[in-house]
Amino acid sequence: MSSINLKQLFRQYKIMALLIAIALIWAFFSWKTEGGFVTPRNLSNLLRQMSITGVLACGMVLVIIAGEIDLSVGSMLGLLGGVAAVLDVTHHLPLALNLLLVLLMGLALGLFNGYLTAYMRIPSFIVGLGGMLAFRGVLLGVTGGLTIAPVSSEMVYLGQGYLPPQLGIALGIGLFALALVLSWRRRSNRQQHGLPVPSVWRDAVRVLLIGAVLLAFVRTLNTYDGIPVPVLLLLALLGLFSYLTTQTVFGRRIYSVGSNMEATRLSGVNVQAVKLWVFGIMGVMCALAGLVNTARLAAGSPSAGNMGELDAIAACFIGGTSMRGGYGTVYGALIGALVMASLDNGMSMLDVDTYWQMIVKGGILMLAVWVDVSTRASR
Amino acid sequence: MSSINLKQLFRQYKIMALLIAIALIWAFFSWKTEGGFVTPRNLSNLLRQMSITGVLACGMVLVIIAGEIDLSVGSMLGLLGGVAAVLDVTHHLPLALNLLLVLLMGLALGLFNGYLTAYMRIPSFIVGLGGMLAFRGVLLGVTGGLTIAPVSSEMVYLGQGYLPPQLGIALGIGLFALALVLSWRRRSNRQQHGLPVPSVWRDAVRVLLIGAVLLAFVRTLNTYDGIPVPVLLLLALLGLFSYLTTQTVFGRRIYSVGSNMEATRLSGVNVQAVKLWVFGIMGVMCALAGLVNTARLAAGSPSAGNMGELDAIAACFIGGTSMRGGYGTVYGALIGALVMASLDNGMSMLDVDTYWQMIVKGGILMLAVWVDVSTRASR
Amino acid sequence: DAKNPKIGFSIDDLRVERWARDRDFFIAAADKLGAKVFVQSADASEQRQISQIENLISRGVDVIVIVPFNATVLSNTIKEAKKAGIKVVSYDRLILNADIDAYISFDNEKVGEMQAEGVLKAQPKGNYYLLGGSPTDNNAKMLREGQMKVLQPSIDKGDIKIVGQQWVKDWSATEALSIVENALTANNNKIDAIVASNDGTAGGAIQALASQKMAGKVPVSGQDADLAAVKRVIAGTQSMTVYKPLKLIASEAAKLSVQLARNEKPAYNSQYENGAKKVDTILLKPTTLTKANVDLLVTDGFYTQAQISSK
Amino acid sequence: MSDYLLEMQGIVKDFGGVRALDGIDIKVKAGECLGLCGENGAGKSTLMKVLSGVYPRGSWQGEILWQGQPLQSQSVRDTEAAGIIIIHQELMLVQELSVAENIFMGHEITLPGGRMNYPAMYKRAGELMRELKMPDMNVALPVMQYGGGHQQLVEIAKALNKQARLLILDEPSSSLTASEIAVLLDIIRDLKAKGVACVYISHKLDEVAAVCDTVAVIRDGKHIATTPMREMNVDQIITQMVGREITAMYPDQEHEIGEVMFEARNVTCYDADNPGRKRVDDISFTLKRGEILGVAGLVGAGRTELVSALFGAYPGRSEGEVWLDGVKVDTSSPLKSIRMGLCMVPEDRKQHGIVPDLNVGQNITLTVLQDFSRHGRIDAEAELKTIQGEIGRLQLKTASPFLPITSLSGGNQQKAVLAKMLLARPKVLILDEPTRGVDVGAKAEIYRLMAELARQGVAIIMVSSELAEVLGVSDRVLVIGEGKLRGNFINQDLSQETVLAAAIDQSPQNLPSQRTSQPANAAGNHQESL
Ligand SMILES: Nc1ncnc2c1ncn2[C@@H]1O[C@H](COP(=O)(O)OP(=O)(O)OP(=O)(O)O)[C@@H](O)[C@H]1O
Ligand SMILES: Nc1ncnc2c1ncn2[C@@H]1O[C@H](COP(=O)(O)OP(=O)(O)OP(=O)(O)O)[C@@H](O)[C@H]1O
Ligand SMILES: O[C@@H]1[C@@H](O)[C@H](O)OC[C@H]1O
Ligand SMILES: [Mg+2]
Ligand SMILES: [Mg+2]
Repeated sequence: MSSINLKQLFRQYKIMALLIAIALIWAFFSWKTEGGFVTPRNLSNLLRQMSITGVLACGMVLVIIAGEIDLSVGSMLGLLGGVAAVLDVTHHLPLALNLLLVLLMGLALGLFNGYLTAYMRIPSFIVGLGGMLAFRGVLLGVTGGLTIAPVSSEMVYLGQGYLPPQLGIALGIGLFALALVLSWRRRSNRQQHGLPVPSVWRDAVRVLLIGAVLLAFVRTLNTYDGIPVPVLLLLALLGLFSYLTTQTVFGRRIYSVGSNMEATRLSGVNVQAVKLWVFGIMGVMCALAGLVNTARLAAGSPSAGNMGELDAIAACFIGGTSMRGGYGTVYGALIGALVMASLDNGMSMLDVDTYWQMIVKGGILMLAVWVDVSTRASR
Repeated sequence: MSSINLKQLFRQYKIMALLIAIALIWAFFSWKTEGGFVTPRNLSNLLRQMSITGVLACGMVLVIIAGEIDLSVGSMLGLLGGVAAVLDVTHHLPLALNLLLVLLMGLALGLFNGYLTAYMRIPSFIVGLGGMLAFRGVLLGVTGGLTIAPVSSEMVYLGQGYLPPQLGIALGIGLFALALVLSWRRRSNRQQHGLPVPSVWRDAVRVLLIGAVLLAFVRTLNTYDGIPVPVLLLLALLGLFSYLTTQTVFGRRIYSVGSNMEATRLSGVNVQAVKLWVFGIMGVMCALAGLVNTARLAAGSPSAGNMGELDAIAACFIGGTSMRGGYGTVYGALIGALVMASLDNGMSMLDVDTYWQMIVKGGILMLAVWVDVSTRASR
Repeated sequence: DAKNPKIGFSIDDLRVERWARDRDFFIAAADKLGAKVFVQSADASEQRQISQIENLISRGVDVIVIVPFNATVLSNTIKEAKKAGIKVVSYDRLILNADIDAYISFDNEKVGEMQAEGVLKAQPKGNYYLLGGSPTDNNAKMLREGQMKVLQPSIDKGDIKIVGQQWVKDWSATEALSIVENALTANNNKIDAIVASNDGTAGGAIQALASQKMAGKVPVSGQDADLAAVKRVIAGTQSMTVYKPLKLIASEAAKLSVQLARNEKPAYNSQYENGAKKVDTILLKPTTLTKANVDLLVTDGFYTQAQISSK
Repeated sequence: MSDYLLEMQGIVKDFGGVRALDGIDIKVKAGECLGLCGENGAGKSTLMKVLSGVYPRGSWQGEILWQGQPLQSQSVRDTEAAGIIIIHQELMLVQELSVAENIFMGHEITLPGGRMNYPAMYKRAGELMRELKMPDMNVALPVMQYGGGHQQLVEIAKALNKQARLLILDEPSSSLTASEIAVLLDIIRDLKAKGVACVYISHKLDEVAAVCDTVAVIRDGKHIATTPMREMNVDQIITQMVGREITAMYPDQEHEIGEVMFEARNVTCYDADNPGRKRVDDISFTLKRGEILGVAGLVGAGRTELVSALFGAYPGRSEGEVWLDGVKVDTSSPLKSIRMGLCMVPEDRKQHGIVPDLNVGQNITLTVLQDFSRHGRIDAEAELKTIQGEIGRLQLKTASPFLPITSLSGGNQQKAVLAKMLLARPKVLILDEPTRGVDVGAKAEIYRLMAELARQGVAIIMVSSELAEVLGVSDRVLVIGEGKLRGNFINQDLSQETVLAAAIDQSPQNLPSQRTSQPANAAGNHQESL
């Protein structure tokens, strides 16, 4: 009886299973490291360590929802990060201009991938594979195989800087206020259209829950230096992409294209344009990830981002994105990235033999997804 | 007009476009190396160099047709090759027993992957990713991170040996006879069921063409030492798997499962068993590839097979296998592997800079597939 | 604490044979000195290495010993370590642009020179093929510099000719095998010597030579004294390898770390400029290893006689 | 021993919180044909999926007795072994495999060593297709080369090939034309004579009346009544189904027909795989404001190709011009067509209609999403309001607009697809088989809707294989045969025979007395020139 209820709960809140998986992983590591795992310092580390995969996963989840895949992101990240380093170290470009150029270049490369996939009809797997090789090749050419260092301290701030605690608190309060306003607006809008309005206490509980999470988040990170800049970026992307996927026309079309491209096309949607832009966004995410990476390394390295695509894709799948397209969430992908980062971080803290680390990580990945799959409705 | 006819030709013989791509690549390299590329010796090299990816691609194409993917094959190859080396170097096991054990182990690991995918419903991408880590971890554990060498000369024969020229000729004749008999049998079976029989000259041309290809193949390789053992293996696999996919019930079910799993299940087919065995076969292919790899290197190395999965998957897609499952051919996958090996071989003969190699290879991959896609029927 | 210091050992990639041995020797030596070692392997990923060093910092180790995958990308992380009062030692590969406390190594350029010399001695004239290391490994370039330093005079004299050069991705033996197969074909087997940058890639090259029945006739260099390579040196298919007494570097490094943790003064014998400062350095001598002096490995306790002579 | 072959007792089936079946009892004797009737979403398909093992034992309650014994089955395989064979409402074919391979799926004829015996299977498949009066079908070709109607016949052949003791046909006729249905009904009669029992589900009640011995009606998952057919007529079935009488199936055609607003000129479509072959051959016609144009023809005549070419969705190469309100318009893609006010509801609901991962509401608003959005942001409440309006207007049966579209019954999915295109405010609306799988009540509703749209000045092109429907609602009828225009009739006193004759063959030897074709002006029919 209660097991059925639990299952139903899982089905309704699909992310539950994953959150529980994370809770278990964290509990285990905290126990084993005698609390070392959950210190503010380590949590801050953990979040920074997941930031690059997280940024990539934000873009990748859109690509996968749209029924495609992008294997070139690791190399593209490397290339764009490398270009940023060259612009900074060799040409001493001001940071803002550098950012702008690199982001534009990311957009252009992404759109190029998208064009090949959507308009030239080359399967995205091959486009990605080609790009993986070609972008890495260009990177080797650009850097001459050398690591470009040291980058300016402004750029390093992007990867290693922290938000001053006061600003962090202000941010927390701001977000809480936003949640309040949105809830309010939603209620009044429903009323206006004569739709049933959820009871006040439900909305209140929701908002309070959000407040509690925000409080815990800001306090923990403020205990150790403040909110790291890349984590802030990730937070912003989470908000932006959640909004994009759930609230906008473009977002809805991404799901629709991935679920049934032909039916979508017959409904008068320019499916090729949708795919094109999804890849464009992926390119911008690569640029952001590349910048953060270069900032974290304080250098542009010819092997940066190697295998980054696998981590990003894995994060999406762990987070419940469907392999066939049409289904997935941004927060799921980020939780997936968090699961992977937690495993890496925890095991490296536990001083397990490398080969055991690999075995255990492989096993736990499967276990986590299995829990998720088996509690989901069987379709 | 003639362009339409050409297009039609391409459509009917889908592999044409790829063969032409190969011809162009070969022509270019021959020109650049002043004929060095097409010497019997280099062709022998080329075929040996593609053998490992080819063996993997044989299994991978089934997996992809069945609508799944297997990312663990590189690590599995490494593991099984490593185990073979350990059994040979440390335990001095006789070759036959060694082979048997390693193949069985491959089967077991493959079935394990299949079980997780088909019965536990863990997406194969995740199973593969987990396996990629876990198998590599076990390999590191087994070898202690050391390269295991030197393996016995019997084992080296598997990777570096040649079939004596006389045997090669006998083989060629045997295959030609087989083609004759099969053509004949097909005609009589059709006759028996009252179906229209293709005209004699068409069948004759077909058989003669096969004969010509066989002749060229055997002669070329015999000019240089004979048919290499791994190439022989590849040939055998090509025959076996073509037979499996086109002639057997199991083979047809692989397509059917990949194309429409629900309809197949409702027709009373045990779809889970089909997937299970497809992964089992993939495991055996990993064992074979691992053996050949160890034999070629005369050593078991802890990093063997790294990224091997990408090459195998790329070969399948270049060879026209559908990303969504349900469509693909074994010979296509092998031609895909040949394209990639040709690029690697030709460029390393030309002594091109690494970064140019990567850029060119990436570009040509896309180009080859684009030619293939754009000449195919638009659906 | 100072009596039983905690040492973090962050290694580039345990899939390259020598690092596994370095690890074992290091742990053994540190154990004797009363220190506890936490080992991390980054599997050839700079991001992963950074994360792992961060984790070591938050675990509160006293010293971090690093074999960098990429020598140039660790300055931020090391800054954090220093902020936390942790000493940093650069092991085998010099970390650049960072405030590290010490460096211990064999001279890589010197290794490259030895490789070239070994091959040049066996084959003073003819066609040379250069098999480099991983194109993303800075160390590979230093080796190449050393090699060229020795080869250049002979090239200028016209005694030897470089007929080709390729970098081998991730030091992969399989790649090396294909590259040399193709090089032999392209040159009609007219290759008289191969300067390979380590033993793994040398293994691949020798397999390619073996299939042309040229193994043993063409000198091939290497480094690391991998067990497989030592066997080849004895069998005569590989002309030399560079023996870097790993036990020595590992135990010296362990001693150095413990001394740093206890604020004692280690015995440096050199200094290296790394872009940020002059780093105190302990430089160890590599040894050229040929058939003539393989016994050194046994007397040094690097391998047992049984290991070397087993088939 | 019971004299019933099959008894289902008190079957209850829930989906999540929704009760789809609520204690249903039905019985069938050997050699009997039971008609199963009910509105869309009544639970017919669900009941049959329970019976055939698609939903395994344990996921429902109640008892199934097979020859008086509890049916011990866990899967489709088990029920097939017992002799229960089902033809599903949705096509269950593997598109990449050949017709023969599909027919023998799971029951392949083999040679030693698990080899496919292709010649034997081709032969048997050919026989089956001939039995279904489809002698020209190439059973070695992939199924995807054939259109919906042909595929349905393959599905039937697949079932006939198995040794059925109870054959379940879940709307087998929805994509068949009259002559093919006649063949199907004959086959069912044959089977009955051989002692095979049948359960026949159809929204075409005259078929039920023609072939069934008993009819069971279910409504909202509850069993209403089981009655011998001879005590019933079609109207009584309808009354039991919907709980009220439906007075007029087809609305009065009192809408006003205006001037010519749409014109198709010389439309020709070439086969995608074989560019030498024409699927549609130089067809031209005009359409007036407020006019309903029926398009009739046999399966495979090329009607779908014609309309999809007009709409810009034809996959192969096509030629011809489309004129709307006196200007030549570019309809090279659905997007452009829809912008011009030319909309189409496609024939193949599963492939081209629904988007399975979107919910009911999201499917409905797919074409007009921008209308609820400002700066790209969707106004969720405004959207929901529109969705609810459409659901109400079309009486779409769903517990909530947030349910997955795949959880709706077939007929209700059709309504959702229809709603999607109606929202786009078409000037010209193309409906390809719009009432396929739709129950009588909803059909009447759709016809009423069409008339309503016509009254508002929308011109409608309706492709349909149901002649009665074509004649019931159209102002004018086009007849297509083998890709060519075979007739263009004003729908006054037009008889089914006339249309059929035009569709089947042109040659006078076959049907000399009924032959009508353009441009000849046969007496008795109002042949309009283009
Ligand atoms: N997988 C499912 N999940 C949730 N609800 C379902 C599912 N399948 C069917 N239903 C619901 O069960 C009810 C019965 O559906 P069913 O398909 O049996 O109707 P039907 O009588 O066959 O209708 P139609 O004539 O349109 O085919 C419907 O309300 C439908 O929405
Ligand atoms: N995707 C396709 N590829 C190739 N041929 C097709 C395709 N779809 C349909 N056909 C063929 O085109 C011809 C006409 O198509 P279709 O059956 O759709 O016509 P129709 O008149 O609309 O009949 P239906 O009642 O089946 O819709 C048939 O011979 C059919 O087999
Ligand atoms: O010892 C070698 C090391 O110096 C180099 O950096 O990486 C490869 C190893 O073989
Ligand atoms: Mg139904
Ligand atoms: Mg049609």
